[in-house]
Amino acid sequence: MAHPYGMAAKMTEQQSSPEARPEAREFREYCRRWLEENRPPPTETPLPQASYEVTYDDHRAYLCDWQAKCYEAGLIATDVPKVYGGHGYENFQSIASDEVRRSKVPYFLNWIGLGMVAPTLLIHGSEEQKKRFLKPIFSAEEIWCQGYSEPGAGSDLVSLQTSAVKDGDQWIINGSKVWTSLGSLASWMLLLARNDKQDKYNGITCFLLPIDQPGVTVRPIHKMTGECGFCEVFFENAIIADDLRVDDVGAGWKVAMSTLTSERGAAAGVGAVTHTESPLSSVRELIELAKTTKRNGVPVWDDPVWRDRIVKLYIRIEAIIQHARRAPIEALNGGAMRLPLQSKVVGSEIGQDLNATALGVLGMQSSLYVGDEHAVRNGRWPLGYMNSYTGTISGGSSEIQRNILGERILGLPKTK
Amino acid sequence: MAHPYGMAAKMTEQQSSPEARPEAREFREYCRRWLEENRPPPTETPLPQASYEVTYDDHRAYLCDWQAKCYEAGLIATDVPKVYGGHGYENFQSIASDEVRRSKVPYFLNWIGLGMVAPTLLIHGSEEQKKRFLKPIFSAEEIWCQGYSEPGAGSDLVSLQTSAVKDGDQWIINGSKVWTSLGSLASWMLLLARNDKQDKYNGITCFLLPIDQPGVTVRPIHKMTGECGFCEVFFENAIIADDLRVDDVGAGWKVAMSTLTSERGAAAGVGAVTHTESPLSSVRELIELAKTTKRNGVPVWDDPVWRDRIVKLYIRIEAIIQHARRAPIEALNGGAMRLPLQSKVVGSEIGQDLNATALGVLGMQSSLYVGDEHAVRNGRWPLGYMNSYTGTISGGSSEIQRNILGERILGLPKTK
Amino acid sequence: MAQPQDFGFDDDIVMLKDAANRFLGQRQTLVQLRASLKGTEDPYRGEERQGWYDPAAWQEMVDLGWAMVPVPESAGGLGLGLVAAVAIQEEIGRAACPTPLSSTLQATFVLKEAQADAHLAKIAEGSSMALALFGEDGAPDADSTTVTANGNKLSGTSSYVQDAQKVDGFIVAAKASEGLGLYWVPKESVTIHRDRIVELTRDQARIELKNVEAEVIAEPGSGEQVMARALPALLTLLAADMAGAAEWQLQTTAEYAKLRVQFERPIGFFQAVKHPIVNMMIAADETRSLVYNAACAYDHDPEDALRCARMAKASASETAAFCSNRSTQLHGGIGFTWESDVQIYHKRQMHSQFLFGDASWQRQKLAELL
Amino acid sequence: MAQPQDFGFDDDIVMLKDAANRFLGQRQTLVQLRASLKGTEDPYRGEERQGWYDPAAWQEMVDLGWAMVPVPESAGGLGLGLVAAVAIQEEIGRAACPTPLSSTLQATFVLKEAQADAHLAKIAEGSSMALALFGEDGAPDADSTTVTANGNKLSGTSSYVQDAQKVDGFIVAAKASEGLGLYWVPKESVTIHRDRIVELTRDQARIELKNVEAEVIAEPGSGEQVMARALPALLTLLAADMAGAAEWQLQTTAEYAKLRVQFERPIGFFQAVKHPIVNMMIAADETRSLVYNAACAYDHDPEDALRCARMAKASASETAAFCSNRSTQLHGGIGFTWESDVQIYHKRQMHSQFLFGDASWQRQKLAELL
Repeated sequence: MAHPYGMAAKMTEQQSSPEARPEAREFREYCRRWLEENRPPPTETPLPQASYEVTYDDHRAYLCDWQAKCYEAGLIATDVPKVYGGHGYENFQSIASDEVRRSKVPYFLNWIGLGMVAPTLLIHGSEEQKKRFLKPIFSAEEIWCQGYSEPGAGSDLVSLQTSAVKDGDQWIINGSKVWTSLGSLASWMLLLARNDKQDKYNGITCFLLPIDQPGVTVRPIHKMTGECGFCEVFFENAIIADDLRVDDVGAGWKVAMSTLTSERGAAAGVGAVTHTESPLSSVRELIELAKTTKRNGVPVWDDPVWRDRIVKLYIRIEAIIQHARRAPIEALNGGAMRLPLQSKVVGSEIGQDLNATALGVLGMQSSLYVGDEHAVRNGRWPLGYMNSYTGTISGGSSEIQRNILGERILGLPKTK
Repeated sequence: MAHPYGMAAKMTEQQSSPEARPEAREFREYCRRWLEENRPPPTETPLPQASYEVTYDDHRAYLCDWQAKCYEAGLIATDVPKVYGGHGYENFQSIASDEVRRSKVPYFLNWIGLGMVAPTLLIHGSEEQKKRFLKPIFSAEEIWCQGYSEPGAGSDLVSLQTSAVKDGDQWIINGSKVWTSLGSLASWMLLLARNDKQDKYNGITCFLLPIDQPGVTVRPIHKMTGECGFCEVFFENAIIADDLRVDDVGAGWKVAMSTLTSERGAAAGVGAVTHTESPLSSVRELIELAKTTKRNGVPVWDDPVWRDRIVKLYIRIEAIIQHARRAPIEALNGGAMRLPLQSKVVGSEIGQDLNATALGVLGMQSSLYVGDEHAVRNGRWPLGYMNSYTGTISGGSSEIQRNILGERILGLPKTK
Repeated sequence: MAQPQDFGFDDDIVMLKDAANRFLGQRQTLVQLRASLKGTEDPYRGEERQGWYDPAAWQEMVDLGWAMVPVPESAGGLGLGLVAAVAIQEEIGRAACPTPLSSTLQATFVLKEAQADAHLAKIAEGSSMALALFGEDGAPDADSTTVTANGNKLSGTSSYVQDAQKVDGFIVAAKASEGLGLYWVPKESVTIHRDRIVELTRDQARIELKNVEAEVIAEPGSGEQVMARALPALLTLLAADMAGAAEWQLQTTAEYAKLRVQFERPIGFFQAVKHPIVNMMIAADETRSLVYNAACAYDHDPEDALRCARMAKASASETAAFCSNRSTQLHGGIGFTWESDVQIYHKRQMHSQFLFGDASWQRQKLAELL
Repeated sequence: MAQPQDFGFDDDIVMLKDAANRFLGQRQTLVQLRASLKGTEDPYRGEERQGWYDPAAWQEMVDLGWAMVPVPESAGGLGLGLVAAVAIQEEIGRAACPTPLSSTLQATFVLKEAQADAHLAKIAEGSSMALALFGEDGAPDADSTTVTANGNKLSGTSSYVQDAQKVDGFIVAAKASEGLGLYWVPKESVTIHRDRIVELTRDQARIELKNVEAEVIAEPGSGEQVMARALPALLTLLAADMAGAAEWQLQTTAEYAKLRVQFERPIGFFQAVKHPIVNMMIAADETRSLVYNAACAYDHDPEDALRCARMAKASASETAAFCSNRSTQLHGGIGFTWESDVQIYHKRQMHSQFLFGDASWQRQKLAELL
């Protein structure tokens, strides 16, 4: 259950705006056309709502295939230098990602690789690491997961206990990780482990861990939805060669923070697209649902109390869309990070409210779940409601986010 | 701006219930009749909504008169032993107070005396103090105020700095108090002062301070309503004889807590009635307001969104009324203090919401204030809205109340 | 009409409530429920889920006399009324216990209002039954039914029937030309189409009736009135269940906040955790007080019963939504896992929230009474 | 229609906004306002309160060209549109400044939609005016007016007129047999009945017209359309004022939380204080983004202007209520005193909340567009 970075990406979705450069206009046109022409047929069983919920092998095969195609077409790693397997454009990635979201094609499975590992390697990786690992990330040949959270270290990440002990030119890893999205599909893990128990912040090192080895056991965890959306990973004398260490020994916390707090790097850097539903499309769907759901022959939309609640959401979602427009304007944004740092907590809470409201619109019909022939959109709304807690809990819970906002943006004293 | 103890009293208002004892039935009948026959004529300018908001001399004279009459009639100090000026009944006070509230006669001005000073003296006072001070409290011959809060010690009461230095058989007081309700009308103050700077909790002593002396200056503070509802009080070598000390030197914190946390003692003990509007009567008035306020010819009550909001309040207020019924039932109350300790935070927040909702019902009409000929009920709703912050801030803010509830009732770790 | 100040919770009922609490605590039904769910977790590829319950526990409940608690003495019951039934239902909710007793208690009050002593007697003897009232759109009115009656023959489909796989028979609302009637049909004469639902502690189904022979409980035309009189009891029972579940959510979250350490403190130290838990308590308590009041009103002041019951269910629905949300959020990742009981209560509360109408529905109907 | 990505906030407008911020900051109008309030505090026994403002500051604003900012060039103005006007109004709100400019900016957009160049020219030259639109019930529609027009003669009373004591004349909505018309009347020809209001930074009055000679701005029958086109601008200006005030409430409360020490910590350390302040920021930011969007839509995409403006005012009203409530609560007793500026903003926001319709009114009207 790593942070759904797609949320941040969703929040920055913008209205179509006139392109400044003609070559940008042309590139957008190209993306649009390519996506139209290459839209893949639907899967047999429907894909989950977001890429971090994928667990089945057939979905995996289908999505890897799709990602590889999009990479070949230049929609992924668009702005990455060619020497690392990228396409070498400048400022085209956001156009490509925009179009991917807009066209409602499937998302990209290797979102942790694209959203976190690649940006991390581009900043902190050695030349060899970049050349070895980036291309298979882009093409989805190698799926990545992330090993940050531990049973005792959720919100309080820095208290992680998984140990890394140097032994010649390799490291011995013991401990465990939890809430590992894609854990059962991944062959590599971006790992944080503790090399020094005495030094809380400077005793953590970042590694690239090969999962297919005897010392690593992956156990899927079922979510409340019943899906197995994430895993526990246990290390018993797992081994990592020292050249798979990222940056210096003890630099792990710095490495992790530079990815976690860099919106650009993490969310949009090389084209991670984890959702193809936007908040705006969701609220439009909700309005449609209220107009078509009838009780005693009367549409729920005609009930002013429900309508008021839905319109409240509609307004807040429009505000988020306008945030994205306002954020780059220095004179209006109240500081560079003020709006971006709000996006996760606001987006995830509105998303939860939106799904809860949909259940209210459905009334008793909301009880019908995936697989029920009478379920509205095969149980999409109760499923979405339950999965919405991923957004408010993981990747820094709403509580932690509010601490960060109060402290970093408003300068209030640190709670801890 | 001391704690409006009336709130707690309001919360315990109960539906008429069959009296167990015939003499109780008879006493209730007597109270009801007496109040009907002796209802005083209205004042020239209307009384404020609650007794802790009284500041004018004509109101003072009128209310002292009224309290004296009620005391004579046995509605005050009903259960207090005759030797201390009481009427010597048993368990009749709650009946008398019930009837006072029900009959919508004026409240009692000397509410701090009745609600706090008298209970404190009955528990902690010397025999002489009881005989000297109780009767004039009951009869309103001497008005009391309370000196607990200081500019630097609001929520954090124990950090109070006003000093008390022993000098022979008297004490010299220096410092200041703030948010002193009735400060400009009172002749006595129940004072907490620090006799020992080293010992935070055991360095505080409780005194009975005569206000009319050169060392005491009282300065009224205007509230946001414009009323001067409370005062600052400054001590410059003010003098208190040692026999006006309550309980032991250093026992002040203990004394204060025993009154502050004893619901029975503080709220209902000797018949403090600070409001004659109950939440139930307020919400009924709000419903009536919504039914009679029209916009474009349509009553606001016919707007389902407003109706829903009002009915929400109606339900919560009914819950509070039922709390009072449930609280004494051991098998259902979840512990003796669980419901009583909720009453202040819940009551004051619902009261605030109720007043805010009334402003919404009034729309632009809510702008019209006291003295405007078109103002609904002479500005009662905006006045009530603003004064509602007394309830959520003073006497332990809602934030402090939630700490107390979490720690004392649910056993959560102490925040401080 | 004068109501007892203690809500009618006399010593006998308090003892009954304590006994129910102990019994349900000891049975640990959820442990058994989990065994039955093994392999069914995945909503796309898991095995079919059944409406599991513990038949032995149900038999014990019958032996303990719980089913006959609100059955009138004239029909061989204890005649203890809604206050007593609510005492049991609150404990069932607290235990999130899958049991036909929930539906059977509801059915009892419908039968009681219909003065259907013969069927009440069956309940007193251990028979179970559920209500089949709603049409496909799930509107919370008995007259949303799309089942039709032709003489004693019923045809059509009744939707959102609770505990359908657990009970021996159904009380079906059906429309005849004279108006709404209520009927009893045995399990055997209907086809049960199990719904695939989110909730794990109840089962739900559409029951299909094809010209089925039925026994009349309320004559066509009298069904509306019977249901109107029974509705306060149904709402109150449901609200009691939700109040019990909310108390579990509160206590469990508070306990977790004392144990779970982050930033070198039990998380309950932090006001961002402490204050929401206090708000859960405030919400749960409001609901409980309104539930006891509603039960007492039904037993002692029927004129006021509907007003009180709508308040209880409105409050219960708000409380259920809030406590479910906060219990999951404050448990962090753990509460979001299948393994945690937090999700079981969350789903039960989501389900109960909408049964017989959600909070805003109740408030809308309540407004008509003010 | 294509909207500029930067909301139309070009460098000139950004400079204008900065200049307004500095100017209003230096004037410290609230210090002067307080002097005018001396002795009027007590609502029962205080002296009469007047609609004070600083005429010198107003003259300076005129000299700086603020009044002519949105006046079309054809009428001698700068023709900068709503985005620029909103930039100024947001700063007025942040300063809670009593000034006839607020009403005059509103009037400008009504005149602009009526193409009343002669009156616009007066504004460009420094004349001030206010809108007189509403009937006694304060329904937020121009056709709630109870003033009637008989030819060029107006009779009746217009309620809830803002800044009435500060302006030189009024734009009055009046009903003639052909429909709604808009008229200009000079201050001298009406009787101003000052309302006693809660708000301290505005004055409000009923203006009484007795067969008053008026100049036609929009012919009878065309008034509805003019008002419909102007409404998005009026809502957006108001929302901008509220966004500015909310930002003040946010910053002031955050600063207080850093300085005020309780329990040996600045209170901003405690999440019970920190998190609500963050929620104030979240609310204030949503409103601001919607305000800029609404202003830009009015200038560049009039078809969408009403939808955007209703969103802005709905959000502003919610934000104003929330930030006012939290700013007073988190300031503890201090924010509740007359001496604190917190109460001045609280009252200004309460007042703005309901002007031209509150949040739920806006949402109701917005729903019709979805």
